[in-house]
Amino acid sequence: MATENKTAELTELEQFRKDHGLALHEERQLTTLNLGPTHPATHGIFQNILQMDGEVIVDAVPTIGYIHRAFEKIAERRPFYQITPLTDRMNYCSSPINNMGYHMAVEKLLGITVPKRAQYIRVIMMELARISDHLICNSILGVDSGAFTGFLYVMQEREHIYDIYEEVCGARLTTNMGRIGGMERDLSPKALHMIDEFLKRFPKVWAEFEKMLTRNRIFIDRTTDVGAISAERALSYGFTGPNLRAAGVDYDVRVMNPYSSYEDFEFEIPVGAKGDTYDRFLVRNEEVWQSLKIIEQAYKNLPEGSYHADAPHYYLPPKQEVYTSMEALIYHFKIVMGEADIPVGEVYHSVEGGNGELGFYIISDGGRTPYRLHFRRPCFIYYQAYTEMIKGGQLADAILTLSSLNVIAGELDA
Amino acid sequence: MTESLFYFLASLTLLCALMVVLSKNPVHSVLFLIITFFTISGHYVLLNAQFLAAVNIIVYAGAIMVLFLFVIMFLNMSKAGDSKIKTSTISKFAGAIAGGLLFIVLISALKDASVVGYTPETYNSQVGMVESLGYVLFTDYLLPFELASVLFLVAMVGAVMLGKKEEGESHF
Amino acid sequence: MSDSNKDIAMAEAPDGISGAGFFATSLEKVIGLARKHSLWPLPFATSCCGIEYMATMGSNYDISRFGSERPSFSPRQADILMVMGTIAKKMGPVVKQVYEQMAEPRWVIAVGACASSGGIFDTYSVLQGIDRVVPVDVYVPGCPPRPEQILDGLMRVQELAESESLRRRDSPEYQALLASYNIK
Amino acid sequence: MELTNENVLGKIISEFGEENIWDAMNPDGIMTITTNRESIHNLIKYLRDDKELQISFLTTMCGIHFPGQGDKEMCMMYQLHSLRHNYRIRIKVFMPASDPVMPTMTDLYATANWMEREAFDFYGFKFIGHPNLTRILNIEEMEYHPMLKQYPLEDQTREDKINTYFGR
Amino acid sequence: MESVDLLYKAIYILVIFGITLLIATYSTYFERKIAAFIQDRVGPNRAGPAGLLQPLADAGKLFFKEDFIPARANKALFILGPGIAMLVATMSSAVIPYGDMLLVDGREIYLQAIEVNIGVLYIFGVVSLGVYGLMIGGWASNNKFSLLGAIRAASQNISYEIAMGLSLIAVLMMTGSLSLREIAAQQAGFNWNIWYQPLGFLIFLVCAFAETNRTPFDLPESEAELIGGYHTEYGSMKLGMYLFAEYINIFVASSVMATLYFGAYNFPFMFELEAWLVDATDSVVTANNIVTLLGVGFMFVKIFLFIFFFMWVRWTLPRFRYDQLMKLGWKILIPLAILNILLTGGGILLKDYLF
Amino acid sequence: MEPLSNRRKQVEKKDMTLAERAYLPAIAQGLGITLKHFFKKKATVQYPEQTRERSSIWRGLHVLKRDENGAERCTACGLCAVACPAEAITMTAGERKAGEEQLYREEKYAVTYEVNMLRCIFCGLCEEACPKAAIFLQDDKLAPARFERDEFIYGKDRLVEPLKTTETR
Repeated sequence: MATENKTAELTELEQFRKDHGLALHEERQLTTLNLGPTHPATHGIFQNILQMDGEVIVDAVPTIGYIHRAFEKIAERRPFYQITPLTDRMNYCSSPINNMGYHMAVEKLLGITVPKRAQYIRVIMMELARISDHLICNSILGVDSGAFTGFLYVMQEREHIYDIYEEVCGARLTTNMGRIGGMERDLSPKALHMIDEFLKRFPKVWAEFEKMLTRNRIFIDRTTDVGAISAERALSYGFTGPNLRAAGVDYDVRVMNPYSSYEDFEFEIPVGAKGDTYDRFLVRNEEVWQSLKIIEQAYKNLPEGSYHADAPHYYLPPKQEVYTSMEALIYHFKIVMGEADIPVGEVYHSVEGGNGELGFYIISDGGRTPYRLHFRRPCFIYYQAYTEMIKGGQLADAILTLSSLNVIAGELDA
Repeated sequence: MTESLFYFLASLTLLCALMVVLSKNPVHSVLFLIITFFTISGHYVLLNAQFLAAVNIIVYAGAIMVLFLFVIMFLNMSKAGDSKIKTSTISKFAGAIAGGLLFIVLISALKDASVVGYTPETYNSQVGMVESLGYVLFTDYLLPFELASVLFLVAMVGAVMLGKKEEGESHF
Repeated sequence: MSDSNKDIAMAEAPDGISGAGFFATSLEKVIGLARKHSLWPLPFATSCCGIEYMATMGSNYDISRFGSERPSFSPRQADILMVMGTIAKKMGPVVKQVYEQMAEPRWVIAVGACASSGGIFDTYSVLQGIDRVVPVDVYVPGCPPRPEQILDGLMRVQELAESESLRRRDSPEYQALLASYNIK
Repeated sequence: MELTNENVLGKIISEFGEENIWDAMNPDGIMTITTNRESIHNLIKYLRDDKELQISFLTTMCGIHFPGQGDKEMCMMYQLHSLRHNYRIRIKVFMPASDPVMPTMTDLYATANWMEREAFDFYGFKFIGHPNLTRILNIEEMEYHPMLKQYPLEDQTREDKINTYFGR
Repeated sequence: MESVDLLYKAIYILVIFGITLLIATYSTYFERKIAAFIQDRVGPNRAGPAGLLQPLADAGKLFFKEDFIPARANKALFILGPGIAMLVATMSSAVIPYGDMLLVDGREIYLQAIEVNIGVLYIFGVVSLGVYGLMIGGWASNNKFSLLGAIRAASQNISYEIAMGLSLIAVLMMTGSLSLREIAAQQAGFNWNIWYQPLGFLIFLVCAFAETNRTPFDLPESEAELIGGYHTEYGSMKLGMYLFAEYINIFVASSVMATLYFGAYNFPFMFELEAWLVDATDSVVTANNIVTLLGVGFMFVKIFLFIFFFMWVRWTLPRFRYDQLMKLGWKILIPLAILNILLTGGGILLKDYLF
Repeated sequence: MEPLSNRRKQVEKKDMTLAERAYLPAIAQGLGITLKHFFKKKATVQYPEQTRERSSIWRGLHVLKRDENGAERCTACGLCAVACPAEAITMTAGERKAGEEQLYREEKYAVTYEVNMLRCIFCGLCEEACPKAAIFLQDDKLAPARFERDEFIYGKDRLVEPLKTTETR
C-alpha cells in the first residue's frame, strides 16, 4: 500500500475514535487480524486485514483479485456465442440470468426480437435462478450464524432446481443455457412437469426455513443493526438489487426497464427500512416468494409458438436441416466459425441479476468477437462498501454482513 | 504417611511460590500460582477441611486465576514484557521494605502462637466440614461475616462503576 | 465389525514373514483402513466447484457417508486439500502455504477444470493447474464436476490412503517430489 | 419534467457550451456524448446535483482502448442513471495513449473508487486525486496493463498447447 | 477399608473410566449420525456396519497423523493444553452415583467411585478448571484466532459458572446436602427435583451448554468466525483430545443434570417393583440388585437423552454473539437464578410454616 | 426515499413479542422442525451403489459416433475445435485411402482426435457445432477422476464408440 494510504488509515482511525468519544491517541493495543483468503466464512476468496480493538473492528483493508480470471480480455478473443459459457462462471449461483442477460444484450445489438414463448421460458429460468441464488445466500447466512441444518433443507430444493436446469440445458450449475435468439430447445414435458412439482413443493420448504430463523431471537439479535447502510450511502456506492432494496429504495430493473416480458407479470418489490443484515435477509426471503409468483404466472400463461427467433444468420439451424440442406449447412458453418455479420455498434443491456443490476456493455466493430465487452458486476460494487459496513462492529458481525451481501467471488473479481 | 505428604506438599508449595516470583514469562507465573493454590488445597484436605479445599480451588484457581490469565493473554505481555519492563531502583527498595515488614509482622504474629497439636479427646472430625463451618459463621462470626459481605457488595458496585463503559466506548 | 476386521484377519502371512514383519504390515493395513474412512477435507473453494461441493455435502449426495463431513478449515487438521475452483496467480502462493501447513499424511485433489489445468481460463492471470505449485494426487475433470465425480475423486484418495504404507511419506521418492516443488 | 435526449442534451450544452460537448448520438436508446477531460468532473457533478435532472447514480465506468487512433486512443466511458426519471446517459472522454490522465470521481461517487482502480489496473489510466490508485485485481508486481490490445490474453508460460489447432 | 472393598472400588473406577471413554468415543459417532438424520442424510455408513467403526477410524487416523508443533508456539504449554482438558474432563465422573447399592457377598457396594460430602463442589471445582485447557492451548498456539477463542472461552466459562452455581444453590437449599449420593437418594421414586426446580433446571441447562461450549454457545470454536478457535493450530491426537474432552464434558454435564434434577438412578414405582420382586424371588438381595441394576439402566437412559438433546440443539440453533452471550449470562440468567433462590427460600419457609 | 414505482412492498419487521424475547418458543419451534426431519425419509442417494437419475440431455463424457455401418462419422472439419471455448479439442485430418470405406464415412477423416478432459468444460458447444452428428456428450457416462494429468488426454482409442459386433447389431 502506498504511504499516503497509511496516513488516510490513521486519520480514519482517529475519526473513528472521535466519533466514538475516545481519546485520539489512546494507549490501546490494536491487534491485526488477517481474515482470509482461506477463511471459511469468506466462501469465495476475499482477504481483509482487520484492525481489531478486542473484538471490535476498527478498520479493514480489503484485498481482492484472488480469482481474477480476465473475463473481459477473454471476451475480446472469443466469438459472441462462445462468451455464454464465460458468463456462467461469473455469478455461478444464478448462471441462467447471466446467460440470458448476455444473450439479450447481443440480441439488442443484432436487432433480434425473441418470440413470447422464448421470453416466458427465459423468465421461468431466470426466476428459478434467482430463487437458487437467494436461497444459497440466506441459508449461508444461517450457516455462518451457526445454524447449519436449514441450509441442508433448502439445498435439497436447490437440487430440484438443478434438476430442472439439467432437463432444460443438460448441466447443473454452469448451464450455458439458451442461445443468442432464444432457447436451444423447447421445454420438454418432463421439464414442465418438474416445474409444476417444484411450484407445489417449494413453498412448504421455504416456509419451514423461514420459520426456523425469522422469528428466532438469537438470529434477530445477531442480524439487526448489523452491517447497516443508509439508502444514501448505498446509492453512492452504486448498490442495486436486494442490498439496495433492503436500504429502502425500490429500484428493480425488472420493473424500471422491463425486459423479456417482465411487464406481463404481477409482482411486488420488497423493500427494507434500515439496510441491515436482517433487512437483507427478509428482502431476499420475500423476493423468493415474489419469484415463485412470477414463475407461477409464466408457467400458467406460457404462450404457444416458437422457442427461438427466426434469425437464420445468428441462430443455428436445426440439426436435421444441417445434415440435409446446403443452405442450412452454410449458415451453420458461418455461425460456428463466428463469421456471422455482426453490426457495428454499442449496446448496454442490464438485467436484474441475483445480486442486482447485471449490465453488459458491448462495443462491436463488426468483427467476429466483441471489440470490448464490459460487465457491470454488482458484487464488485458491493464489496467496496464492505469496509464501511463492518467498521465499529464485531468480528462475528463482519462475517454475517459478508454472507448477507452475497458477494460471489467469481463476479467480484471477474 | 500424612506427614510425608505434608512435607511433600509444603516443599512443592514453596517451590511453586518461588517460581511465581522468579519466572520471566507472566503466563508461567500464573500457572505456577495455580499449582500453588492446588497444593494449598491439598493442605486443607490434609486438615480435613474439604469444603475449604474445594472452595479454594473453585474461587481462586477456577475463577480468579482465569481472570489473571485472561488479562495477561489479552495484553500479550509475554512478548512485550520480556525485555522492556525495567524495574526502577525505587520500586526495588519499596518492594524490599514492604516484603521485610510483612515478614516481621508474620514472625511477630507466629512467635506467640501456640501449636495446638492433636489431642484425641478434643478432636472433632467434623470441624472442617460444611455444617460446622456454616454454623460458626452464622453464630460466632455473624457480624464480621455480614460486614465482609457488605464490603464485597461495595467492591462489586465500585467495580461496576469503574468498568461501566462510557457512551460509545469500545468494549471487549 | 465385519468388512474391515475380516481384511485384517486375512492378512497374508508370507508377506509379513519376509517383509517388514507381520505385525507391522497388519498395523499398516489397520491404519490404512482408518485413514481411508476418516479423510477430513479442507475445502479450498474459490468458485463454481465450491458450489458443487456444497451439493456434495448436501443431503442428496452426503459426503459424510465416507466419514468426510467434518470440514477442517484449519490446515493442521485436514487430510485432503480439495482445491475447487480457479486458482489465480495471486492465489498460488496461498495454496502452497496451506499445503505446507498441513500435517502428513496429506493428499490433494484438484477438483474441476480450473484447478486441474486452468480450464477455460487460459489467461495471463490464472495458474494453469495447481500442480504447478503443489503435488496433486487426484484430478477430477468437469466444469464443475457433478457431485458424483467429486465423490469419485474422494474414493480415489481413499484407495491411495488405504494402500499407502505408513512410512511412504519418508521415502526418498516422496521427498524428491516435495523438493521439486520447493516444499521442505 | 420528462427527460428526453433532446432536452437533456440542450440543458448540458447550454451549461457547458458546444465546445465541450460533442458527438451526441444514440446507438442503443442511451444518449452518448463525448466531452473532454476538463469538463468531465463538472459535468458529472452537474448531472448529479441538478434538481431537474437528478442523474445521480453511477451505473458503471470502464476504459476502452482503440489502438492506432492517434489522440483518441484511450477512452473512458461513464454511464449514469437517473433512478427518478429512469433515464440513462453515457459519457465518453478520449485521450492519447501517451497521456491517460483523468480527474477522479471518488469525491462524487463512492463507487468510483474501485472502478477507477480497475481502469488503472486494466488500462493504466491515472486518476488525479484518487486516494489509493493501486492495482486491484492483478498482482502488484505485474508490469503491464493487460487489457491494452497489444498484450496477449494467454498465459505465456503454458507449453501444452499449439495455437494452430484452434484456428485463431 | 478392606482390601476386597478396595478391589471392588478399583474395578468400579476402571469400569466407569472405560464407560466414560466409550461413551465419549461413540458420542462422536452419534453426533454425526444424529446430525445426518436431522438433516435428511444417512451419515457415516462405510466404516464397518452402519459406520460403527467410524470413531475408531478417526482415532486411528489421528494417532498416526504427523504430530506437529507450530514453530512459534510455546512448546511445553502447547502440549499441556489438551492434556489438561482431557485430565480435567475425565476427573469429574468420579463422584457421580451411577447407581444405588449392590449387595454382593453380604457387602454393600455403592455404584459411585468416590463419595465425598462435597460432591457438588467437587464437580464445580473440576469443571471450573476445564477452561485452563482451552486457555493454555489457545494462548500457546500463538495464533490470533486461537487467542480470541481462548479469551472467549475464559470469559464465557467464568460468567456462566456464576449463574450455574446460583441455580444450584436452590437445589442445595432443598436437599440440605452437598453430597451427590445424598441428593440422589432424596429423589427416590418419582420425587425428582425437576418438579420443584423447573426454572433452576432451565438455568442450569443453559449454563451447561455454555460450559461445554456447545451451540448456541460455541463461540470459542465457532467455525465460521474463528476457524476452530482455540484448537485452530492443533492437529493429530492433540486435537483428538480436545474433541474428546468436549464429548466427555457433555457426558458429565448430562450425568450431573440427570443426578441433580432427574432423580439419578431413581425411577417411578421402584419401591413397588422391589416389594413385588421380594415377594416373587423371595430374596431381598436379588430384588435389591435387580432394582439397582434397573436404576443404572434408567440413569444411562436419562444421560443418553440429555446427550441427544445436546446434539439436537447443536443442529438447530444459530449461535450467539459475544456481547449477547455476556448479556444473557449476566443480565438475565444471574438475576433469574437469584429470583429462583428467593422463590425456593420462600417455598421452604412456607412449607415449614404450613406443615 | 420516495418510491420509484407503485410496486413497493415494505417487508414486515415486527418488534419481538414477549414470548419471542424469552427465546424459548422459537427454540422449541426450531427443535420441532428438526425432530420432524429426524424421522423423515432420507434424501440421500448412496452413490456409487445407487446413482441419481440424470436427464437424457446431460452433457457428460464425449463419444465419437459411428454411422449405422460402423464407419466413423467424423470428417475432421474442425468446427468442434473452433467452437470449443476451452480449446480442448485438437485433431489432425487425413485423406481416406482406398479400402477404408468401411472405417470412415467421408473422404476426410480424423487421424488423431484428442479431447483434453481436464480443459473441457462440458458446455456442449462442440456437439452443437458438429455438422456430421459425430461428436456427442453422453448422458450416461461421466469423466472419471484419475491420478495423472496425462491420462486425461482422450485419444480416439477412448473416444470412438466401440464397434458393435454382429450379434448385438
